[in-house]
Amino acid sequence: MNDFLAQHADILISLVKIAILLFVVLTVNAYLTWFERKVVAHIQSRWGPHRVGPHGLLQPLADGLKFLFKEDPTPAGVDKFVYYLAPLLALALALTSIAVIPFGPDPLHFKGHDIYLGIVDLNIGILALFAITALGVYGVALAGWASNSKYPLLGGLRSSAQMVSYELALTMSVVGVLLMCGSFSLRDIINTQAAGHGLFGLGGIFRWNIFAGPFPQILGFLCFFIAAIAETNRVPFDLPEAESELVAGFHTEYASFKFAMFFIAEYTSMITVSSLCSILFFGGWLSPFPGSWTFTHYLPSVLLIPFGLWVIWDGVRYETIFGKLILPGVGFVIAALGAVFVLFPAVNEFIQGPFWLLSKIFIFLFIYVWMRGTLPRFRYDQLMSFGWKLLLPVSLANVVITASAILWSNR
Amino acid sequence: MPILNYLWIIPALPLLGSAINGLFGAKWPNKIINTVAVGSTGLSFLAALEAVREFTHLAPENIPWVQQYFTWIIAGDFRAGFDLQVDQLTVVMLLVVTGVGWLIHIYSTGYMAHEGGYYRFFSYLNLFMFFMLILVLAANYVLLFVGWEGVGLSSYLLIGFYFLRKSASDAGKKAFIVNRIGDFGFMLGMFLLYKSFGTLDFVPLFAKATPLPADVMGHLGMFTIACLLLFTGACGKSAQLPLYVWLPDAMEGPTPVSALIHAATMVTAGVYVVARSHILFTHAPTAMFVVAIVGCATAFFAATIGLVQTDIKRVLAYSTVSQLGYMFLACGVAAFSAGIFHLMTHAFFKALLFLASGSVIHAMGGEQDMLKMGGLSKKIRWTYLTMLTATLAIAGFPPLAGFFSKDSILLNAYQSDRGGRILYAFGLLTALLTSFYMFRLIFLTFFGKPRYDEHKVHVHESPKSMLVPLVILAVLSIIGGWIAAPAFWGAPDYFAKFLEPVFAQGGAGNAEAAEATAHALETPLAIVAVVTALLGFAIAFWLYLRRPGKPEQLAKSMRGAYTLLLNKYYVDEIYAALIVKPLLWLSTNVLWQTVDVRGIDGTVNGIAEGMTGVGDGVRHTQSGNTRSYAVWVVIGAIVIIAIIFWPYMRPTAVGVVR
Amino acid sequence: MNAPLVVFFVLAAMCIIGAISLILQRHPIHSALSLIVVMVALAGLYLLMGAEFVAAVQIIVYGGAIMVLFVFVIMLLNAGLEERTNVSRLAGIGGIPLAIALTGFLAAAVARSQDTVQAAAQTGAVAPTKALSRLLFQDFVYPFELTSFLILVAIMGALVLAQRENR
Amino acid sequence: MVPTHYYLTLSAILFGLGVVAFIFKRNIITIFMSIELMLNAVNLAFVAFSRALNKLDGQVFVLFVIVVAAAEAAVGLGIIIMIVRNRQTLNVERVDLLKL
Repeated sequence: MNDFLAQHADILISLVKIAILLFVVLTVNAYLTWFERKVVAHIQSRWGPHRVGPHGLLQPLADGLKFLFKEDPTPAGVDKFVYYLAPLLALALALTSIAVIPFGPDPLHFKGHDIYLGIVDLNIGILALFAITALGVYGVALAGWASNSKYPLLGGLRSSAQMVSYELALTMSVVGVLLMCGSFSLRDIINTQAAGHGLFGLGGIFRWNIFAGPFPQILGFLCFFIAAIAETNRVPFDLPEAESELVAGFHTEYASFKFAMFFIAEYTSMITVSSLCSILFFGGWLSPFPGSWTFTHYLPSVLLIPFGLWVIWDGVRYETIFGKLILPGVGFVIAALGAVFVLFPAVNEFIQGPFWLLSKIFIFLFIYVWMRGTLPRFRYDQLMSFGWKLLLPVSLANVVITASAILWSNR
Repeated sequence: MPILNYLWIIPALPLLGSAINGLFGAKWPNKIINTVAVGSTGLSFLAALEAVREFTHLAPENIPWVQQYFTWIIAGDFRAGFDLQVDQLTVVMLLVVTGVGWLIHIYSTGYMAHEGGYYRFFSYLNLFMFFMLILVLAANYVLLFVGWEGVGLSSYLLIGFYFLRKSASDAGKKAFIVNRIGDFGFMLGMFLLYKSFGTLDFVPLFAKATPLPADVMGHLGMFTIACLLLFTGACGKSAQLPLYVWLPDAMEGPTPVSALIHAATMVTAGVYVVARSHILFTHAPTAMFVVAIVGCATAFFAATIGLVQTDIKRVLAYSTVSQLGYMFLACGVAAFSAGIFHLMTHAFFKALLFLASGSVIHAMGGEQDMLKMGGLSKKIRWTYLTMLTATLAIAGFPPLAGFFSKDSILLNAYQSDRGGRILYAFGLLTALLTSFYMFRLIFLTFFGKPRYDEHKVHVHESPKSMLVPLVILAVLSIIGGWIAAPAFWGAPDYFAKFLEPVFAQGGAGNAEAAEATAHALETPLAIVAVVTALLGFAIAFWLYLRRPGKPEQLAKSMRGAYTLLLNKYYVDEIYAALIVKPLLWLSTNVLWQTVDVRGIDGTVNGIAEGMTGVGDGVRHTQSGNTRSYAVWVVIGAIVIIAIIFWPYMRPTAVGVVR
Repeated sequence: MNAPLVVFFVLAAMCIIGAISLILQRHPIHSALSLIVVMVALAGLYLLMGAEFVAAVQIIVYGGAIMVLFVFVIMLLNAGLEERTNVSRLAGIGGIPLAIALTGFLAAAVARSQDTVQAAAQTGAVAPTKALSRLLFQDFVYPFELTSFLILVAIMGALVLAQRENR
Repeated sequence: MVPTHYYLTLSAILFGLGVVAFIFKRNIITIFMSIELMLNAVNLAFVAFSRALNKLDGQVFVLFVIVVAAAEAAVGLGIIIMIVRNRQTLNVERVDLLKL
């Protein structure tokens, strides 16, 4: 047994990593729904989920249970195979795309194995990511087609057209970054951002691709982010599932768990896109401060401990008993984490990278939700003309300008 | 020496004028067109004069003066360049062409003033000048042939100038086709020369030819054949028997054209060529004899026809033919300088005659029939005087130009050792006829009582632009011959002297031989000639002024001869019957109906029908069913692969496949 | 039986099965899906051969664009089941043997060519994308530009064909 | 290391299957797909050779082939749409008239 483990340690390790990542991602997805509902609610000056658990914190669990135990009707005259294939495809691809994302710079040392954060580190990582995203269209399109019903079909048509056309802009907008970093591997991209020559020769945040010379990728970032939103069918590009027009678009005919799959797929791809944004343009796990400012390494704990204390205080004065019991515990855990970081410098150093990356991802997720809460939906022709006539040319221009700037800078 | 180095300017100027007028003249007023046309020719005349002036200062070893401008054709060891050459002969031709040409241009501005296509006319005329100058300046047969064909082209264009008139366009075609026959011979001649001498440039060719032995009489050597072929071409161009038929019809063109092309310059090109290649001819006595015979025959023959013609221009046309005959007679008896001399004088008085007749026609409002004229001498005095001068000149009255030239020709003919007497006799007879029909023309036109309706036609003298050239030419045709005059009182003949370097190099011994007996014969022969001329005058006077009814009686009394002459010996009809009809029959029945329709079309249609048959068979494969097409594609792919991998597919190789 | 070989056979099996199902399926969508499987498997094979870039392009362009276009058109035209008409006798009779013959020829050619190709085969190296791009943009730059023209023409052609003539 | 002729054989087989589909499918779109299948088989051969000969030209050619395939798909599908508009059928055996 042991020798088997010894032989195939790497396989085992990656299996374990996959399991952990899966768990984390799914949980995050669940709480992302809670987060979204809360934020949108507050934007619309409502309370949002508030009944299930303190601050509705258990709402995701309830939803999950509902998805699991709800009846699952299959509409008449659907193409069974494709009908079942579609959501699986969507979910599988979405989860796969997470796998190539590295979450931290330096490995954990465990029994002589270097365990990197992140499942695989392909040297064509970004290309692989795009490949997977490209296939992502099928989930939606097939779902729309297989449902054998008109609204889903329209949704499917729209989404396939939309995704194909925005994929171009998506890919093009990244080329600028690739030119500046000269590699497909996400890890290399981040590292070059650490080393690159920053704006005004400044360090830290100014070395991220968004600001760094020879040509700051602000255009590229805007194109990328917009196109990514379109790829993930989010507001304001959520025409495939436009409630007001198509009931629920391509997943109208899907119920319970198959619907959940689409749901999870969507949120997972949101996470993927956010992490891509932060990696490609915002220096991934790099800290915004110059390396010399070591005191900023205490920032995690400085944030966590007060937050934990606030949660405890809030729990103590919470109206329901349940809340009085749970919240202080959660708060204590958070504060304790902060304390640990302070006490053990090695741990603190280790978590710097993940901390920054996750916080950036969190910011982008918040932007997602924010837009969902505020922006109206495009009309279909507007969507198309925007994608083809504005986004694509701008990203192409970005490529050209960047290339010439690079040539000019190292002539 | 500027102009001699830039000889090309002389022909280039008329070409420029022609181009300008032809391209832009359509909208322009006549004044500008005149300026361009007359200006360009005038300038080239001046250039020619300057060239001659410089030529006279040339050292004799530089003569002939050859300028090579660029290589035109180069194939193997054959080179034909755009080379221009000047020697005494060229000088004479150059002066005649440019001078007379210029005068006639001036004349035309008056004559054509009220015609349509004014710019077209002058464009053609200048074009003709260009080609004619190329012809006389050319330093090799190829370039000469270019000019040769070019003048043919322009003459075709100008004869058919009133192309709306069918007769005019027919005449143009006729001229062109008849000339083709001659040109064919000319080309064969050139080929033969190139084959035997390896060059067509005059200087080296003649240099090579001179030392060679001459062909013996009556034996067809290379020289003889080449010369006969060249002479065929000359016959075509210069309207000799049997190819003269186009010239009378050519009178359909405007009168200045008849004057310039069909009297003064182009038709003399044949004579020029024979004179130019005299070295070859002197090596071919047979050919020379033929030339003499043909020339003499033509002279007499044409003169007889001229007797009865009533169309004023036709009379002149036949007279031209007969005068050309004289020139060839001269060449035939190796009196080239005499021939060229007559060429020059003839250019003067014949051009004058035509222009004057043109003036008459102008005055009569387009009437050409002499029987409808008469008594014009008072009304158009200047025309009358000038025309009278020309007539006296051509009839050979001393001391006018024609007297000297014709006289020297007759003298040389008389002296020539082969059938000289007969040639002389015919020449004399022709002279008689000539003076007769010329005076007949004068009397019919200018004397007697008017035979036209005075009220319809109001006769009027022509404008200055027409009269001035007439006067100038009249003066020329009076004094034109005097440069040869001294021969009478034993002094050397200047003209012959001038041309001697050209013709002496042929080693034409009879030139010196003539000198001896010349003086003995000179006077008596001259007297005989004058008497003949007077006789002709007397007959004409008697018939047409004293007894106006007489000619009809004569015509009645010898009707056969009269009608024969009136219909020009039925030559055209004979040609039509002997050549044209068979050709037509051949091409219609054999070439068209059999070869083309049955043979070629049959083949083509047969192929087409075969294809149709095949198509009917194969059509069924095109079922329109895409899947079947797919199968066909696959079959094709298999075939291709099989071919490519054939070496691998050989049974020997199969063993290796595992 | 080393690992690459195993992977190869798995992927090859995927390819062949996909191709066969492309033939057997009666509904265009299913055929399209089978073709997508084939393409993905091929991309895997390219990866196995170390042609990462080509593999990625294979999936992005073929999988993500071309096949999407197919699916899109199928959905747009709402294509139904394929009707098995048999108008073309030629295809009915000659089809199978011809295809087999063709495959046989090719396979035979390959088998014959193996020992020659085999020699070099051992040095099969991983293709660095940089080298590929260098080749593409230096040695093959004119063909590359020509393909861009081709694309342009194709776009215009597609527009002309697909637009409804508004009369 | 997988011997090259494995790849080549596989590509030959795929090509053959493509031909079979090309002949036996009646649906225009499917026939088109079978053409794409053949193209892919050829690409496989290209890549295999480029690996075997250790030269990248093969891969460049694959890229070109893919581009051409994309262009072809755009135009071809446009044509198919036209056909369906005019004939209301996707079955090639029903589209055997030059004009309606």
